[in-house]
Amino acid sequence: MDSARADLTAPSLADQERMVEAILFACEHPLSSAEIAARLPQGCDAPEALARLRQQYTGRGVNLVRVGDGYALRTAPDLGWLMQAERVEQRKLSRAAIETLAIIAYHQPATRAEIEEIRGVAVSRGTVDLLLELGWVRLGRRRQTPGRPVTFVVTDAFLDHFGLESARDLPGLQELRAAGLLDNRPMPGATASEEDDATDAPVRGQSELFED
Amino acid sequence: MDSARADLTAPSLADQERMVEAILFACEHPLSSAEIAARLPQGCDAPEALARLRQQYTGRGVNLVRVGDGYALRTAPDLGWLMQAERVEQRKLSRAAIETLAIIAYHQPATRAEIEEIRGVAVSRGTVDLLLELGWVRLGRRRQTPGRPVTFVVTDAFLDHFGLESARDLPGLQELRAAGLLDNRPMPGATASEEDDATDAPVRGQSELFED
Amino acid sequence: MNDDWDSVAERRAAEALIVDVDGFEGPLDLLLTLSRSQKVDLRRISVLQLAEQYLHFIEQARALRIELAADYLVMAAWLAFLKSRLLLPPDPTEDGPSGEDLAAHLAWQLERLQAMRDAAARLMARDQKGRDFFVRGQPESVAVTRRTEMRANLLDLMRAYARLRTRDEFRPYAFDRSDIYALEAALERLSQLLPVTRDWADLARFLPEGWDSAPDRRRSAKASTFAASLELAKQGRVDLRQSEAFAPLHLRGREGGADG
Repeated sequence: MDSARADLTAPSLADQERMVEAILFACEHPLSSAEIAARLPQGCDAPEALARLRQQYTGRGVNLVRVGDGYALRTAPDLGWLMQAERVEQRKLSRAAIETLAIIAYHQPATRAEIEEIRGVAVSRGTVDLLLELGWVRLGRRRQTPGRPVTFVVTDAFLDHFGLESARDLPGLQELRAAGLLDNRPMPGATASEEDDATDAPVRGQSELFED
Repeated sequence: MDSARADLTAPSLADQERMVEAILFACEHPLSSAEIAARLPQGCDAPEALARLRQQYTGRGVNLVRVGDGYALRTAPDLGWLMQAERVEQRKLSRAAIETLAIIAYHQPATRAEIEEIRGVAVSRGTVDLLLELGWVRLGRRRQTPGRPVTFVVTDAFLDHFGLESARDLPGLQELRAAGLLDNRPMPGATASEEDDATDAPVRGQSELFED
Repeated sequence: MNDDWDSVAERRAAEALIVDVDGFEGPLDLLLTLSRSQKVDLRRISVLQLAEQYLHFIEQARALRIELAADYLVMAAWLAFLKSRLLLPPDPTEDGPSGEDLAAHLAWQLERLQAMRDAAARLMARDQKGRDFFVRGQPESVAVTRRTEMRANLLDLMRAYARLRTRDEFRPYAFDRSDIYALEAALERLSQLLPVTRDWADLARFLPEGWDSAPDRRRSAKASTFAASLELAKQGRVDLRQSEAFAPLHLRGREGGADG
C-alpha cells in the first residue's frame, strides 16, 4: 500500500516531524503520543518528533499545545480577535455552574456533598447534568466511604477548552494548596466517621493530581 | 481590545505572517487574498504575507495551497496514507442498543433473558452482535442455572469510551435522580427499586417519593 | 468627606441587602457578603462581629416580614450559639469544640468559598477554545477508508437506564389507573346527580363523559356506576327498576333520601 510503511528502516527525524505535523493538523481533537505512534511507521520516535515540532511552532500563529495526555494544534491565543467569523457562541453558564465546575476542578475527585459543603447550598438539578453534557466533567472513582458516593473529575475536553496542559496548571492551584484552602477540614466536633472520610479525601485528591 | 488595530503603523511582516497563518488554520473554507486582507489590520500586505507563509510551509507536512481563487492549509499530498483513520463516520447508537448496553453495564453479568425482562421486549440478535462487534460487550461466564445461559459483561474498551474507571462507578438510580437525569416524577405507591449497588437506595427512594 | 461617602455607600449596601434577600445563594453567601463590610482580610475577620451582623440582618428581614428559608434560620440559631460561646468564659465541664475553634472553622469556610469564587473567575477569564483560540476549521477530505463509529456518550447511557428503570417502577401503575373508573368516583358522581333525577332514568345515562369510546373504559365505568347504584340503594337514597332480565336498568332518586 505504501512504501514508507513497508520500509524496514525508520524515516528520518525530519520526515517523522512532517508526519506528526500532518496527523495533528488533520485532527480536531488532541491525540496522545501513543495514538500518534500507532499511526507512524515502525521505528519512529513520536515523543522526539513531537518535541521538535513543538519547537518549530513556537511563536507562530498556530501553536502545538499539550492537553492532558494529548497534543493538538491551536491558533495562538493573542490572535483570537482575528477570528471573529469563527467564534463559537459560548453557552452562558450560571454562577452556580461555574462555581461547581471550579470546585470539581480544584478539589477533584469531588462528591456532590463536598460541592454543597463548599458552596453552602444544594447543587441544583441540572447543574452537574449540564457540566456532564458539555463534556467538561465526568464520573471518577466512587469514594470508598459509607454510601460509596459518586465522585466527579474534570475531563481532557475541559483542559482543552481552557487551554490547560493538565489539572496541575489550574490558575492559583499552588497558592490555594499552600493556604490550606483545598484541605477537607471537618467541622470541629464532627463525628468520627465523618472525619474518616475527610482524612481519606484530601490525600487521594492531591495525589491524583500529581500522579502523572 | 488590541493595540495592533489601534496602532497606525502596520504590524511587522513576521506578525502579518502569523496572522494569516492563524486565519487560514481556523477558517472553514479557503479564503481569497482580498478576504484575508479584509480581516487584517490596516496597512498589511496580504499577498506578501501569503507568499512568505507559503515559503515557510514548503516541504513540510502541511502546505499552503491554492484552491480556486482561495488559499488553504492542507496536509502534504504524499502523507495522505497517514490520514486513513481520520475518515470516520459517526452514527448514533440505536435506542435498543443503548438500552441493552446500559442494562449490561448496570447489571453485569447479565443474561439475554434478564435484559429482555428489564427492557420488556425481546432483544434482537443484531443488537447484541453490534455491541460485541463494537468491542463494548463480551461474553462472560455461563450462569450456573438450568440451561447454563451465556452472560454478557462490558469490556475495558467500553470503560475507555465512556470515560469510566469501573462499571461500579456508574451512578445509581437515586444519584441519577439527584442529577436531574430522571425526569419522570415517581408515582406514590410505586415499589422501591431493587438495586444491588446502592444499599441506601430504597430508603432514600421512599422519602423522595413523598417529598413533592 | 471620604468617610461620609463611605457611610452613605455602606448604608446603601445595607438597604440593598434587605431588599435582595432572595438574591443570596444560602446563608454562607450572605455571610460572605456581610463580611465585606469589615474591610479586612478574611483571615482577620471578627467572627463575633460577623455573627452580630448576621443576626441583625435576620432581625431586620423579619421586621420587614420577609420570608426567610429554613436554612437561614438554622444558621441564625447556630451563630447565636456561637456568639454565646465566644462571649462567655469556657465551661470546663462542657466538652466539645471551643467557640474559638468553631469561629476559626467558619472563617475558613468563608475564605474557602471566596477562594473558589476567585478561582472560578480566573478560570473563566482564561483563553477559551472557540473564543480566543481555535481548532482547525477544515475537515480533512481523505476518502481512502471508511469506518463507522457509533456515537454514544455516558449521558446517553445513564438516560437510557434511567428511562428503563422509571418505566419499570412507575409506568404499569400509571397505565392501569388511566383506564379504570374507581367506585369512589362513581359514587360521587351519582350522589351529585341524584337530587336532579326525580324521574326514572337509564343507568347508562349516568356514565361519565369520555368513558364510552373504548370498550375497556366503558366496561369499567359501567361496572363501577352499577356497583355505586347498588350501594346507594342499600343506603335508601335511590330506587332501582328493571323490567326483565338483561333489560336496561333504571334508577330514580328518593324524596328526602339524600339526607338520610
